[in-house]
Amino acid sequence: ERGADGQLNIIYWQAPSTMNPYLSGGTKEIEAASLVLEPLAKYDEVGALVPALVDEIPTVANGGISEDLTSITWKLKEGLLWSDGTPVTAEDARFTWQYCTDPAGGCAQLGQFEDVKDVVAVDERTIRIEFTKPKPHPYGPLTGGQSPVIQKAQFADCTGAKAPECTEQNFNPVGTGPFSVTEFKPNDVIQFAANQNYRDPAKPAFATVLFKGGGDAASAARSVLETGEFDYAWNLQVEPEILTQMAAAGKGMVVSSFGTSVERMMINQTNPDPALGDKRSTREGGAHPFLTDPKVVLALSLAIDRDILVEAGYGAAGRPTCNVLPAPAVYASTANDECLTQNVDKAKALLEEAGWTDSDGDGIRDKDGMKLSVLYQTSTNGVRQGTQALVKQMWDAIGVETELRNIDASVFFGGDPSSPDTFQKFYADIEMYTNNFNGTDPEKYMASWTCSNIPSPENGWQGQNIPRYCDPAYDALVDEMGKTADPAKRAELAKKMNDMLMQGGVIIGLVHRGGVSAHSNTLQGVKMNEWDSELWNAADWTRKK
Amino acid sequence: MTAETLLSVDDLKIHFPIHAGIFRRKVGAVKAVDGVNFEIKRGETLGLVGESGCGKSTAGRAVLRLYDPTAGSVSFEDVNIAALSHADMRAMRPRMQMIFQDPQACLNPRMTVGTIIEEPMVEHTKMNAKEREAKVQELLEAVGMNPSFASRYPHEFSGGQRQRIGIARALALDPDFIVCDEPIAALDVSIQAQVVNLLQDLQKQKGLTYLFISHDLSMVRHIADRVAVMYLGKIMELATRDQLFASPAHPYTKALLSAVPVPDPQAEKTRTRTILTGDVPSPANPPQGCVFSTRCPLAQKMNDKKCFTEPPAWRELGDGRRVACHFAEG
Amino acid sequence: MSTGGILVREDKAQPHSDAAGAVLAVENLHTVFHTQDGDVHAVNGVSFSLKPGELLGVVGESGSGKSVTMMSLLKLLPIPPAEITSGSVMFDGRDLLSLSLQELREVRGGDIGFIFQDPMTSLNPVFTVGFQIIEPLREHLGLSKRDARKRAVELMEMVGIPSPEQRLKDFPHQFSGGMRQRVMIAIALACDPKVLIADEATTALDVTVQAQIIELIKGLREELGMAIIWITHDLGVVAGIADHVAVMYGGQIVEYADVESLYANPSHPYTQALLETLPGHGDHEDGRLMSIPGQAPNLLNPPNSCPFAPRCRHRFDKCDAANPPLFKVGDDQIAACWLLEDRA
Amino acid sequence: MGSYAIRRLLFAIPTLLVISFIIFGLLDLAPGDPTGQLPLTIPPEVREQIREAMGFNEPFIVRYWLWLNQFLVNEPLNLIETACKGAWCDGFVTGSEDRLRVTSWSTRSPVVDLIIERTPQTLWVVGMSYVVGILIAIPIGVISAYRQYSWFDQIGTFISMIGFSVPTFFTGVLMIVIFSVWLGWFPSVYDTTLVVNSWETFWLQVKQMIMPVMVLALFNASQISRFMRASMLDNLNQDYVRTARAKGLGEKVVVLVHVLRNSLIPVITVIALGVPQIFGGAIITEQIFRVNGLGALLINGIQGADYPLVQTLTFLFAVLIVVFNLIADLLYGILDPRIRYD
Amino acid sequence: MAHMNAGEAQQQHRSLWGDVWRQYRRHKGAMAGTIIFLGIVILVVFGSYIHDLDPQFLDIRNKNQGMSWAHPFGTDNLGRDMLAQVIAGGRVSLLVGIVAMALSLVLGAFVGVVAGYFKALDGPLMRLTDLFLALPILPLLLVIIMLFRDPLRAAFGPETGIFILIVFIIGITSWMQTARIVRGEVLALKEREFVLAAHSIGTNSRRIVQRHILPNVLSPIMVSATLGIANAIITESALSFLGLGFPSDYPTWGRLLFDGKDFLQITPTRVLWPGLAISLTVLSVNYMGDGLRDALDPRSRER
Ligand SMILES: Nc1ncnc2c1ncn2[C@@H]1O[C@H](COP(=O)(O)OP(=O)(O)OP(=O)(O)O)[C@@H](O)[C@H]1O
Ligand SMILES: Nc1ncnc2c1ncn2[C@@H]1O[C@H](COP(=O)(O)OP(=O)(O)OP(=O)(O)O)[C@@H](O)[C@H]1O
Ligand SMILES: [Mg+2]
Ligand SMILES: [Mg+2]
Repeated sequence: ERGADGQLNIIYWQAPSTMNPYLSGGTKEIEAASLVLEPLAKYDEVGALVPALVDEIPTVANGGISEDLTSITWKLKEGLLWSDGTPVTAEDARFTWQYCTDPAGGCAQLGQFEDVKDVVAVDERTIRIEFTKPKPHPYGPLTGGQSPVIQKAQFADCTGAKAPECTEQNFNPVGTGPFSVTEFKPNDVIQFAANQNYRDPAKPAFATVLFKGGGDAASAARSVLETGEFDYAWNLQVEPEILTQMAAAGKGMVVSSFGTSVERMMINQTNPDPALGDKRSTREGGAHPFLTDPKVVLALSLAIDRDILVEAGYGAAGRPTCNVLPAPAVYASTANDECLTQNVDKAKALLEEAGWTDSDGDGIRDKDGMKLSVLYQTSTNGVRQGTQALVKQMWDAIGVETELRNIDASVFFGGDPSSPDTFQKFYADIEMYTNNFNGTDPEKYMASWTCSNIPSPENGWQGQNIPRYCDPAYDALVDEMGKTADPAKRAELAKKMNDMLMQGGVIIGLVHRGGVSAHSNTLQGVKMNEWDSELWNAADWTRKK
Repeated sequence: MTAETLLSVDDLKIHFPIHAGIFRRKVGAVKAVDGVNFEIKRGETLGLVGESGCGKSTAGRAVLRLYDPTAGSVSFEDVNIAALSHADMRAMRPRMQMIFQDPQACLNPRMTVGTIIEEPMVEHTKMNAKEREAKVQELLEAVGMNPSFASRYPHEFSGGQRQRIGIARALALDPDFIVCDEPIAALDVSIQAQVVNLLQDLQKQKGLTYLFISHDLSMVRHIADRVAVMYLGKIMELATRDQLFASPAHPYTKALLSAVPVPDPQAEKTRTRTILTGDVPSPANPPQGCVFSTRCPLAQKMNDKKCFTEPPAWRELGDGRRVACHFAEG
Repeated sequence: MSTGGILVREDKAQPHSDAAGAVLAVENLHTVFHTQDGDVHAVNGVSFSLKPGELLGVVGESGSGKSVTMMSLLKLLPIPPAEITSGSVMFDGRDLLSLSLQELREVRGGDIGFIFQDPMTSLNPVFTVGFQIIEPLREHLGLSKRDARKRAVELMEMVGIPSPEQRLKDFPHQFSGGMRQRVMIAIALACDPKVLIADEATTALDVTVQAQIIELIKGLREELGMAIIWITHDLGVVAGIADHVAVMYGGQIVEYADVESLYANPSHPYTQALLETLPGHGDHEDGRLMSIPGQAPNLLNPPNSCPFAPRCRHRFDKCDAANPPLFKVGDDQIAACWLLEDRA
Repeated sequence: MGSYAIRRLLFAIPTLLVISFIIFGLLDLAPGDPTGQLPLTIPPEVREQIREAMGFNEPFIVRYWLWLNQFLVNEPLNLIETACKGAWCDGFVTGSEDRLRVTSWSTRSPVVDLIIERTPQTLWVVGMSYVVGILIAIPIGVISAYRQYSWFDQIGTFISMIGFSVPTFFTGVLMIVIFSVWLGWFPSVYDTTLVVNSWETFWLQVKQMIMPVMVLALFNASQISRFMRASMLDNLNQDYVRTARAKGLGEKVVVLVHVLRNSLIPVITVIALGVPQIFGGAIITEQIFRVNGLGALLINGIQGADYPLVQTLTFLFAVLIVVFNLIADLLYGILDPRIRYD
Repeated sequence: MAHMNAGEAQQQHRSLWGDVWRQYRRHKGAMAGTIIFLGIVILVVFGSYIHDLDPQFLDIRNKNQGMSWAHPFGTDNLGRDMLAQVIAGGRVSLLVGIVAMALSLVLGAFVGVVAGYFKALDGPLMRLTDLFLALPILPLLLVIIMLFRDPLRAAFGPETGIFILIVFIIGITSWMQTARIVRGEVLALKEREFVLAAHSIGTNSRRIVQRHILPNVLSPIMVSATLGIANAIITESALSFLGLGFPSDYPTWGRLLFDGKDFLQITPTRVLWPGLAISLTVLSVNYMGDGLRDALDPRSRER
C-alpha cells in the first residue's frame, strides 16, 4: 500500500548537486534523479532492458525497430501522468531530445543522443526516434537513468543558455517516478514524498524519502551497518575488512553486483620523458623506450597477484580479470586468463627474453644502460594507494623499479589542458583508473582505442585513447562492428578487440569491479544494479515489519 | 675658563605633527621645543631644568640631531649640524655623545657589557678586536669598574654600575660634548653621588663639556656652571648657577626653587613656599602670550593683559642673565 | 646577644616602647621571601609604634625593606613567595597578623589607608576614577550608590581635584601624574582611616607636584588628625613634614629619632653617610660629593652581623661578630650601632 | 574612533579588490576542471560543450570582470530587491529577471543562495562550539593562572595540549564510535532538515549537536584558555591589583572584577580574530558529522572545481577577515580606555 | 668610589645562553618536555637500526595483526609493520614540523621586523598579512603542486620534491601570526632607549635591527617556534585527511592516523601509536616553549 512504510533514509556520501541529470552527468545526480525522472525503459539487475514508461521493448521482431535499423518506435503506457497530474505525451519525449541537444545548453548526456536525426511525436503516445545511420543497437536515447524524460511544460523556458538559470526547475523536476521532491538542498539533503500520481496505485511503499549526502564512504557504511540510522548507503568503497567488521553488528548487509567497470592499467605507448617538452607523451615524441614491447607488459601483468589486490582492496566487490571488457558475459574473452594466476618465474623469463637483465646487480633490470623503472600514477584514494603499494612490491620481485604518484582526483580526471597531471596527458609510464560503459553495448567503448582518438595537443588532449595505441587493424575491427547487427558476430568482434589490446601490451586488466552498497536488514526489495541506477526499483522497496 | 663657544643653539624648534581625520591630515603639532636659544662654552656644564614634559629630553636629543629640527640651527664648532647630511652627521657623531636617564632601559639586555661599550668603536674606528678590548678595559677602569666585568650582562649589575656602563659607552670615542639626560634620576640617593662625582672627575680629566638635564635642582646646583630653566618648550631663564640660586629672576624659577625640599627640619619649618596650582598645559595647545601665564603668580597679581596676549621677549638683564618675562628685573 | 640569628633586643630601646597610647604597634616583624635562590630576609625584626596624629617618616635606600615592612602589616605581599615568619602588629587591640582574611579586609582600606609609589600603574586603567573611589566606600561603609557618589565628590574636592563631578567619569589615563596621586590619596582616605601609609607617594612626581602633594597631606593631617607613615628616600621631604623618622637598612630599623634630633645629631654611621651624600652637606674640599661605597646588603642570609658593616667607615671587630641592637642615644633617639654601646 | 574606522574601511576596499583578483588568479591557475567529476563515459566533445556553456573558456580578465560585476553589483541589488519585497521600499529595485547572478557550476544555482542556505547549520555548530569553547576556556584560564603550577593548572595545561594536538578527524571518529555505535546516545549524522519547533525537536537538535560541538569546542577551548591564562598571569602582578587588595576588596572582586576585566582585553580581541573561522566552517568536522555547512560547501567546490563558488566563498571569507581585524582593533580601543584611535 | 666587594667579584662568569639554560633547567615541565622530545627524536632517528623491518614491506598474509613480538605495534591492512611505519613517519613528521616552522618563522620574523621597524612599510606589509590570511590554502596547494612539482622532482627526486612542496606550503601559510606578534614587539622595542642610544652612536638601521631588535624579539619568536612545530605537524595531518599530503608510500604520523581511523575497531593500536606520538610531541614541544619563554624573559631571570 502506498505510503504505509513511513520514511526511507538513504545516504549517498557524495551528495547530489542537482536533480537534473542533463545538467550534471555525475552518477550521484543521476541516481537521485532516478527516483523522480524515468526513462522509457530501464536496465534490470542482469542488464536486460525492461519497460518503464512503455508497455514493451521495441525490437526488429515486433516491428518497433525498422528493418534498416535507422529508427525505433516507442509506445507510451496508457494513462501515464506527471506528478503534477498532467498527462505524459510523446511531445515530452521530443522535447527532452531538443532540450539536451540545444548547443548552448551544455547537456551532459549529449552522448546518449548521438546520431539521432529526429525524435518524432507520431501521436500522443507514440515516439519515433530516427537515426542518421543504421544503428545495430538503437536503445541509447531515452533509456537508462542517464536519459530520462522531462516534462515539456516545466522546462519549455529553460532551453539553451537559460538551462542553468532555471534553478527551481532543476532542483524540483516534475517526474513520473515513484517520488517527487519536496525540498532540495544542493550537496546536502533532499526530501521526497511519494508521487500521488504514480502509475501503480499500490506503490511506492514509503511515504517519504530522506536522501542525505556528505561524509565519507566508511562513515556512510557505519550509519547503515552499525548505528542503523540509515536504510541504504551507496558506493561503499572501503577496505573489505571494515565492511565485514561493521556488518558483524547485525543491523544491515552489504550487497554488490557487477557491471562493466574494470580497474585497469594503461600502458603509455609513447615516450613521457620530460626532456621531450611539448612532444612528451605524444606520438610525435616517439615510442616508449620499453613499454611498447608486449613481452615486458605481459611480464608486468604476470607478476601481479590479482587475488591479493582483490582481497586487500575490494573483497566481495571485486574479481580478478585480465580483460578490459569483462562483461556482459557474451563479450568476455577467456584468451588472456593466464595472468589470473601470478607467475613470477614466467614474468622473469619474459623479461630475460626481452633482453632485460640486472647487469649491475642493483636489483633492477636494465638494458642498454636504461633501467627498467616505471612511473606509476593514479588518483588519490585509499584503495588505489594500497593497490599501488602491493604492485610496487610485486614488480620489485621481478626487478622492476616503480615510482608511485597519486594525484588529487579532481585534478587527475579534471582534464584541465594546462595541468600536467591529468590522466589524458599521461605524463607517466603507467596509470591506473577505472572505466566502464553505459548500458550493455560495448561498441562505443571499444571504439575508444582508435588512432583518431589519441589525446594530443592538437585536440586539446581530449581523446579517450589514453595509451596512445594505434593499429590500423584495430581501427578496421571498430569499423566493422559499426556495420554488424548480428549479436553473435558483434560479440566475436568485441572479444577480438579486447584480446588485441591485452596481448598487444596496451592495457593490463586488474580487477573487475562491482558496485558495493549496504542496506538495513529491514529494507526489502533491493536489487543491486550496475547497469542502471541502483535505485531503479525503489518503487518496489518495502520495510520488513 | 676660556670663553670659546662649543655649541650654540639658535631658535631651535621641534614640533611633532598631530594627524587626525579620515585622511590623516596634519591638524596640529606638539610643540615640544619651541624656539630655544643657548650656547655652551667648551669645558663648562650647562644645567637644563624643568618639570616633566617641558621638552628637556627633546631639546637634548635635537642637539645631537636625533630628531630633525623643525626650525632653527644647532652649531657645533660653527658647523650647523641641523643641516648636515646623514653621512656627514655620522662623521660628527663621535664628537658628541649621550648618557641616558634609565640605566636599565638604555642597555641592550642581550649584549655583554664589552660589546655594548665597543659598539661605537666598531661603528666609527678601524680598531681591531684586540685594540677594542684593551680600550674597553681602559674605559671600565676609568668609570671605576672592574675590567673583568666586560663579559657580563647588564642585568647582573646594580643601577649605579649600569649607569657607569652607559657613561663608558659615551666615552668610548673620546667625545668633546656629552648630553646627560637625567643621568641620576633613576638612581638611589647613595649612588647618585657616585655618578655625579664620576662625571665631574671625567670632566676635569678630559675637558668634557656637558649639557646636564635634570629636574633635581640641588644636584644641578652642585654640578652646573650655568643653568637654563625650561617650561613648555621654551627657556624661561638662563643664568649662572650662583645668580640663579641666589636671586632667581623669573617667577617660574622662583616657584621651582621654593618647591625643592630642604633636608633641614629647622629651615623647612620657617620657609614659605610658592605652590604652583594646576597642571602644565598641553604642549600641543600652549597658552597665548606667555606660556607660563596660566600658572604664574606674578601674572595673576599684576593682571596685565600683556602676559596673556604677548609672548615675552628673550632679553638680557643687566648682569648677563637672560630671561623671558615681561616683568622680571635683575 | 644574638641567639640563633634572631635578635633579642633590650626592652627599653624600642621605638615608642610605650605602646599604650599607640594606634599601631609593630613588634619584632620578620618577613622572608622564599625564592629559587634561597630565602630573602627582607624584614628582620622591625618594631615601631605610631601615636594618633603622628607622622612617621621612614627613609632608607632602595631595597632596605621599607615597602615590604609596610605591606607585611596588612599582608599585602604575595603569599607565597612571601612569608611573615614572626612578629605582631597591634592595631585597635587586635593583632593584624592573626586576623582572618575577612577581618583583615575590613582593616584594609577601612582603618588603614595605603598610597603606593607609582600613580601611573597603581590605578586600574579600565575603570573610571569614580568607580575606584566608590568601591571601598561601598565595601566598608556600606553606602548606597548615591551616597557613595556624593562622598566620592567630597573626597575629590578635598584632595583638590577641580570639577570633581565630571572627573568622576574619567579614566586614570586622562589625569596627570599629580592628579592621579591625588586620586590615590582620595581612595586611601575614603573611609576615614586611622592610619595612612604612603609608600613613596611623591617619588615619581615632579618637585612642583611633590610640593603640592606634601602641602595637601599636611593640610589633611591637621584637618583629619590621622596617623601617617611616610616612606621616602628623599631626606628633604621627611625633614619638612615628619615628627619622627625611622632609618632603615638591610631590613632593619637602624635609627629612630624625632626629626630635629636626627638631622641635628645623626648617630648611626649610615644615617650620617646618607645625610652627607646630599649636595652641600658633607662635600669634600675639592667640591666632590660624599658617597657611600659598596652595595646594599645581600639579604639571602639572616643578619648575624651589622648589615652596614661592609660599607661602614667605623667598622671594627664587633661589627662582624653580631648584629647590634638598638641603643638609646637621646631622649627620643635610638640607633643600632656597636659604637653606641658604651653610651647607652 | 569613527574616523579611524572609516579610514580603515576605505583602505580595506583596494586591499579586498587586490585579494579578490589574486584569489581569482590563483583559482584560474589551479588545475582542475568543472567536468572533472563527471564519469569517464561522457565523451570529450560533450565536456567541451559543457565548459563552453559555463563560460569557462572566456579569457581570464573577462571572467574576472563578470564575476566582480555580478558579485558587487547584481547580488547586492538582488538582496535589496528580495528584502524589499512587500516592505516600504518595494519596487525601488527591479529587474531581477535579467540580472545575472553568480552561479555555481556544479549546482547551477546562485552561489549566494547556497551560502545563505548553509549558514545556519555552520553558525549553529561551529558558532556554538566557539561559544562553548570560550565558556569553558575562560574559567579554566582564570583558575589556572590564579593557582599557577597547582594541580588544576597542570591538568588544565595537559588537557588543552591534548585537545590542541589530536586532529579533529580522529576525535570525531572516536566520538562516533563511542557515542553512536557503542552507546547509541547521539546520532552520527547531522540532520539539516530538522526544524526546531518544540521541546522534543529542540532536544533532538541538542543531541545531534553535542558531538560536533564538543570536538570543536575542545580545540577552541585549548587555545583560548592558554591565552586567558597568559593574560591573567600578566595582570595578576600589576600594581593596581595590590591597590585593590589594599582597599580591602575581597579576592573574588579583585580577581573577577579588576584582573579579569583587564585580562579579557587581549583575549577578546583574539576571540574576535577567530570569528571569521566560524564562517569559514570547520571543514573536517563538518565532513565527519555530515553537518554540510559552509566548510563542506567550500571543499566540495574545490574538489569539483566550482570556481564561482570557491571564488565567492573565499572572497567573503577575506572580507570577514579584514572586517574582524578591524573589529578586533576597535574592540581593543573600546575595551581599553587608554587607547585612542584618531 | 665603589669597589666590588669580595663576594661579588667571585661570581663566576656566565653567558647569556648559559643563563637561559640554567633557568630553563629549573623549569620542571620544560625539562620533562625536553627529555620526552629528545626521546622521540632518538627513537625516530635511530629506531630503524633496532627495529629494522622495512616500513613499506607488505606482508599481506599478516595483515591487521595486533601487538606481537614480531610486530610490536601490530600491522596495518596491507600487512605493513606499524612500528616501522611510526618510526619512518616520525622522521618525516618531525622534519616537516621543524623545517616548516623554521620557514614560517623566518618569514614571520622578517615581515614582522620590517613592518615594525620601517614605518613606511608597515601598512603594505600588514595588508599582505591580511592577504595571506585570506588565501584559501587548498587551491593554493593545488596550484603550487602543479607549478613546482615537476621542476622539484627533477631537481631533488620525487620524495624530497614533495617534501619541499609541503613544507613550503605549510611555511608560507602560517607565518602571519608570528609576523603580527613580532611587529608588535618591534614597535615597542623601537622606542626603547637602547635603540636610541645606538642611533646616537650613528649605527645604521640594518645593524640596529641585527644587534638590538632581533635578539630582543627572540623570546616571542622562540615561543612561536614551539607552537609552529606542533602546528605544522597537525596541518600536515589535515592535508593528509584532504588527500593532499604526502604520497601513500611516504608515511607520516598524520597520514597513519588518518589511514587508521576507520580501523579503530579492528586494530585500535593502529591509531593509538601515531596519535600518541603526535600528542606527545606537541605536548613536549609546548612545555619546552613554556620553559623557553620563562628562561628568555630577563625579568624572570633577575628574580
Ligand atoms: N616622538 C614624539 N611624538 C610626539 N610627542 C612627543 C614625542 N616625544 C616627546 N613628545 C612630547 O613632547 C613634550 C616634551 O617631551 P620631553 O620628553 O622632551 O620632556 P622632558 O622635559 O624630557 O620630560 P621628562 O622629565 O618627563 O623626561 C612632551 O609633551 C611629550 O609628550
Ligand atoms: N617578591 C619578592 N621576592 C623576593 N624578594 C623580594 C620580593 N619583593 C621584595 N623583595 C626583596 O625585599 C627587599 C626589600 O624590598 P622593598 O621593596 O621593601 O625595598 P624598599 O625599601 O621599599 O625599596 P624601594 O625604595 O626601591 O621601594 C629587597 O631586597 C627585595 O629584593
Ligand atoms: Mg626626559
Ligand atoms: Mg619600596
